[in-house]
Amino acid sequence: MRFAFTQDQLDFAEAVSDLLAKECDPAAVRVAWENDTGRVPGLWSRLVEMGVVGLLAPEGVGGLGMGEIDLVRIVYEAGRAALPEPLSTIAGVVVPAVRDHANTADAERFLSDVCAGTSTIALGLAANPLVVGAAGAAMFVLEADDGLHLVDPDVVEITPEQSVDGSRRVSRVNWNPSSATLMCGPSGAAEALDRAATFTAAELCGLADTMLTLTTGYVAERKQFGVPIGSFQAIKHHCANAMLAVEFAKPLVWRAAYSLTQRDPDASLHASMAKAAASDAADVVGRIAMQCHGGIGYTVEYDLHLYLKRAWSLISQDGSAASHRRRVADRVLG
Amino acid sequence: MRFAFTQDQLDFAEAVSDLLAKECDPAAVRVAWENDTGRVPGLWSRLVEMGVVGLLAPEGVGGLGMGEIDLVRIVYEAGRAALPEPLSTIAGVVVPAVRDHANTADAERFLSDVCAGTSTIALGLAANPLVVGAAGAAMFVLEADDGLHLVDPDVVEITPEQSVDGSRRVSRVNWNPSSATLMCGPSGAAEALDRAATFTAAELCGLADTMLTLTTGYVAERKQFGVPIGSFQAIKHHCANAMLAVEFAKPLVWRAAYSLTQRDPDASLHASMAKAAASDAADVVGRIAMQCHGGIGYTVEYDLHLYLKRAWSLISQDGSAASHRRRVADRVLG
Amino acid sequence: MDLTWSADEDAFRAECRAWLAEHAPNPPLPSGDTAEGFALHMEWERKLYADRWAVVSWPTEHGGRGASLWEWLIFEEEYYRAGAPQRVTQNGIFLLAPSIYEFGTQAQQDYYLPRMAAGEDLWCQGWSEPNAGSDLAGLTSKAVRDDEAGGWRLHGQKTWTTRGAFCTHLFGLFRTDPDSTRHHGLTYLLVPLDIDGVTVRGFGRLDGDEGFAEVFFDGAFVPDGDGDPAAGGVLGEVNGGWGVAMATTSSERGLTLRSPGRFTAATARLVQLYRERGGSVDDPGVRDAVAQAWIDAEAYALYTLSDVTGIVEGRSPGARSSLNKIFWSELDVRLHEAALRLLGGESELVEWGPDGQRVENPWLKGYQFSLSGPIYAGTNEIQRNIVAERVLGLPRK
Amino acid sequence: MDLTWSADEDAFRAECRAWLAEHAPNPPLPSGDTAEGFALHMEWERKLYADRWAVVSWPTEHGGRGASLWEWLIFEEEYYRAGAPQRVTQNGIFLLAPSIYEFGTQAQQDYYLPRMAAGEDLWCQGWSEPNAGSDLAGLTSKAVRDDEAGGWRLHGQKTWTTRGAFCTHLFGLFRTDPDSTRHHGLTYLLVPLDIDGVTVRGFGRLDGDEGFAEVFFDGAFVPDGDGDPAAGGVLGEVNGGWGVAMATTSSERGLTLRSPGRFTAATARLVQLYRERGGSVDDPGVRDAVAQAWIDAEAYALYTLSDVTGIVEGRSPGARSSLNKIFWSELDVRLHEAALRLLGGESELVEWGPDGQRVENPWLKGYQFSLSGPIYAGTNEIQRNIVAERVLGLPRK
Repeated sequence: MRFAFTQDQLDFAEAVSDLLAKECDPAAVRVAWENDTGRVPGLWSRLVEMGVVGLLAPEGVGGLGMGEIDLVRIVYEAGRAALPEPLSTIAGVVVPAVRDHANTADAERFLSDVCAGTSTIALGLAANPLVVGAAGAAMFVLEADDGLHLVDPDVVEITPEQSVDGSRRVSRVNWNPSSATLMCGPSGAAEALDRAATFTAAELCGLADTMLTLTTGYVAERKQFGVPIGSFQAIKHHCANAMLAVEFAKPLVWRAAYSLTQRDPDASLHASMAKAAASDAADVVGRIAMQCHGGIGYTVEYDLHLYLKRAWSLISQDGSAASHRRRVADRVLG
Repeated sequence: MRFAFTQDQLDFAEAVSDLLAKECDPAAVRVAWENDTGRVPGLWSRLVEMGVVGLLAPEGVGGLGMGEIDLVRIVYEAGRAALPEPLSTIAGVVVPAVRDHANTADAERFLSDVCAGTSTIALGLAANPLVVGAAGAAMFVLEADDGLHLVDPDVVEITPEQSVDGSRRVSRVNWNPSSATLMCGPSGAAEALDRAATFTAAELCGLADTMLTLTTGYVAERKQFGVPIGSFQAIKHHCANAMLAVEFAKPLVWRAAYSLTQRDPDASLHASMAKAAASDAADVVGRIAMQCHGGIGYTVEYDLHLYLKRAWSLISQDGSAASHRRRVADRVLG
Repeated sequence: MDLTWSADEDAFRAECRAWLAEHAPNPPLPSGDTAEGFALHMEWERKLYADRWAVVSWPTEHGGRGASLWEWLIFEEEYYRAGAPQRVTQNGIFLLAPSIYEFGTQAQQDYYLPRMAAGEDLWCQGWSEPNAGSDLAGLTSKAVRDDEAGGWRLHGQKTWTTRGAFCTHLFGLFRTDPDSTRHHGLTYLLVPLDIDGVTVRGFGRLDGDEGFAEVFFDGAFVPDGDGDPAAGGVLGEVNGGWGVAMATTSSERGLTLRSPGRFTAATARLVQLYRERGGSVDDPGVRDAVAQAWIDAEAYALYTLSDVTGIVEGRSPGARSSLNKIFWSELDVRLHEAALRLLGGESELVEWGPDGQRVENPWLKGYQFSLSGPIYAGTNEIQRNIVAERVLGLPRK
Repeated sequence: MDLTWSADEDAFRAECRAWLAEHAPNPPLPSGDTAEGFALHMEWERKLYADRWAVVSWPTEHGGRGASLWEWLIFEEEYYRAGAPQRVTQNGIFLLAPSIYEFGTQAQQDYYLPRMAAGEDLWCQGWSEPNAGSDLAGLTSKAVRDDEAGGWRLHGQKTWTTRGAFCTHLFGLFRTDPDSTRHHGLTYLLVPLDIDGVTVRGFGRLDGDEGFAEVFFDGAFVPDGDGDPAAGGVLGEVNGGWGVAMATTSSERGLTLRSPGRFTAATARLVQLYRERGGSVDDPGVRDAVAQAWIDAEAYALYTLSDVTGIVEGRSPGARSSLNKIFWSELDVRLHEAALRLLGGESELVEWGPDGQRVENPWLKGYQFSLSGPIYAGTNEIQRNIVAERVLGLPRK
């Protein structure tokens, strides 16, 4: 029994964190809000070089052949930086879905490209009305009633929409499922949702941590009535409540990733618990962060909103807290 | 438009409040916890004399012929004192049910007795698994699927149970409905539940107010760290939250009583809103009162528990907050 | 207790409703906190004024109808029910005007109030400063005496000035006694924004609008105010600004701005949204949340009726108005949260609605706006302190 | 990361489970916080001791099994799963024993620990006083030096002493330096309750049990403690009691008492209750509340695994253990609230259950007990201060 990351996992995550501290600071995220792609120029290839993107892909196609538990701490770091790249979707969901379910030729071709960073694949799960990064995707993994399909962009009609998070380029997609594109059945789709929920939960924990860090930093500095506002008990308790929410969400998220790695029969239940807790934590922390910042948090010149709006988007992505609690209830309560 | 009690109503309530301050102080309530009846010796006849018990009964049988809006502020005072008498049940529910639905002879006979204080009638609504004051009741008003029945004690099997509130003498009752005892149909029963919910809500507001008063008094006196604990912002905010809950429940309760008086078509909806808000308020205030009192609140030597345990009992009596919000949802949301 | 309206009040409501049905913009105007939106809103404000709906509770000589508080409530209820535009003139009408009525000279009243009602002068508030937010008494912007010119030279900076970039005038507090601290030695000044030495810089708000401004003062001159009001001047007494501001602030915190119609109308729309989407969203608790929001809005409306009854009968709510502010602001957040749950994965969309009827997503926009409620006009932390100390009598220290 | 148990650990679990299945009282014992219940509980404690289950993590020479922290977790999980009785010896075993291990002399360890394990000595804690609750450093009970007798004369009063009326010994803090204030000049004393000058008065608790006591000291004598431990004495250094107590307190606040098995077992019973009653109770939200409680208990269990991993590897949770205390105590309230919602109108019943199987209503009793969780061992308000100040680094003043 050991419930902690290995030193290797922590080192890998720290290396990614160091990269993001340099290449994905708030100024870089602001660039992604304004540019054509919603992404940070050059950053994806750095992540590809580090092996992060192909972490779950077999070594034979240029991946690292590692597991979800190795990736989850890295995705958490991506959340902390509000990384505006489709990391959790591609590395966490698309790669294992193609790896496990595409035919050998497709798998080899698409995974090689993804691991080499030469193309991306967009993901459309039934739980989400919107697809992120549809424009420019080389392929789509799309869910229909009969399972996951691997779909060519030529036959996907894309209608762009605008998200509150300027770096999220979301679209509605329209397409016609056919047996020719079917990659796997509903169980494969359910597994994809479990992975999506788990990695989105990890991102949300990272976002929550950064919002809390911004908040504790601000309230320790900001003075009113002659003292730092962080010395007021109401502010202290807000911050403690924020920490409580996120610190008790994280173990559920790490466990969900572990269960995916282990192909635990309860992996789906664990993913739902993780997403429910992380969505709630990010919501609570975001509310508290806004309140403790006062007016400054309500401006776009201050950085808080970059993390807050990402969190708002991800809170309902891949299933809301309520929907995942319903799944837990169905499983546990019958 | 005028949303306030009349001076007459306030004067009447104040007179009752004065009586209860003398005759129903915590020491008197403690007597009721320990004695055979769960009631304060002699107090019922004082309330009868004041006309409170027969307030809704016609003048012809010794009542005052007044309305629910006249009674509700008095029941609130009963709540403030944790009055261990079946006031809201008899004066608020049984009297109007018998008045409106019993045959003339029964109505005259039973109401005269009740108004004279010579007998009580116990109430068993389908919403409640327990009946208060069954032992010694001269008659029962009991709900079955087909409506309200006026039932003789001889044919009611009574199984006493023990409530957390020592002055509540609750029982399960077993009886067989027959057409001979039927007093009114389901709509009369529904009206009885609306009245019960409204007056219980008023009691809960009174209980909540007393718990808040005890709390603000205690925290202003109790010193820790060299200052009154009421000077700590966390305690201040607890108390403010308690007040918020009860102050925004009260208008709903007063309005529910008004609507009953007016026979407003929305009276049932209003009763549900009142009970939902008052149950939640009493719950919140009780929790806060316990927390702010610390250890002293956890003893039976201190008075808080007298009010707290009554509140716990009434929170689910005549429908929980959740069940009444469900009724509101069914009505408003379709 | 009497929860019925008189025949006159019913007639007044019918008149409001008919006028709004005919004139309220449909589709709704875009946000008034952008330059383009603001211009459209000003058209609407002029239309309101022309038909004497701009300031119903003011005397007729200032452009109003002399409406009672009850009629004002009715007007507000109908206004929100009609989905009519947010009032971009509200800071002047609801925050400044009560202080002008209470503290202004006759000349100030006669000059400012009709122009305000007509939308000729547009007022923003200058309370907050970079280091004086919740701690309003910590402000440092100063007005230095210029005896020769008979007035004051302003220096310093105000911020979080809503719609400051579009307004023509600012009202605010400035330190006139250089030796004073806290709430002493402050003066309430009325300042045209087009005079020399004033610079206004708009900046972006959370919801994407540019509705905030910083206002910099670098020696701008304001006369004493006993001459032509057009040049601005002092409202009330020199060094007596705190009292004037508190009157305004309590007006803001209290009843006036947060008419219950805003929340009953919002929950009515929430109920509609639930009927459209509640059956398809995977959220077993959202039905309860919508019912709760609906109950809360009713509670707030009734609480307000009770407050208005008290005011009409001479009982001021006093510090209890802090309860009011906490309740409406947190209700507003909860009701928008319920709406976002109903929107589910579409809640993040900036534009939303059926094809061909896309509008700025009112629930996302409203949610973002609602988050400012527990902060502005005295944070809810401070309001809870006020309830505890001034209403419940807990010790300050 | 490895969330599997070793073969040895599985075997240990099997041994626990088999023993508990055979011996755990069924029906459950009545509360141990009444005189009759306490006697029954002591029988159970002796049975535990006889088969070496009383103190599994202690060394074998003191009556334990030298179990690892992981094995201790397993034991606790099985203990709660079996619905075995609350440990009336817990204040000694979990609060005092860690301090004796850390600060006691060899003679004290050899004397007290085996007797404690065997239930021969029953310890209650003497922290709180009428005017020193949350503010433990404000205590005034004093121990006056008696050089002649070589010890201390005790004066003052302790209160909220759980099961004080049934215990044989008390451990607590007394002021030994009369000129000291706050946490200076206090000494941690071990006091037999049967000596002259000690009076114990039991008083009633919220839930109807008489489990609290006041303990009055009127010149009772305790020696220095370097002689025969049977007479009581000083634990640790004179005037160094605060450090000893804090070690004990952090042990109470931290992991030891609140084993996750308590909450996972309780939520398992809650799930069972939901299956029995969830379909008939008119409460659309209770299903969600039960699921949430279940998730929270899982989160707490995992959080504890993470803590234990850290402790085993030499990383102490430190002030973060306050997070732990807040979470389990509020989870405990929420899970019992969900249960009371399922009981609906029967939640007020002191006895409850199907005919012929009436027991003390575990959910009502448990709810009342849960309300003490956010209060004792440092109120959750103080725990939140600790999190904010010591973990998040916010300024104290």
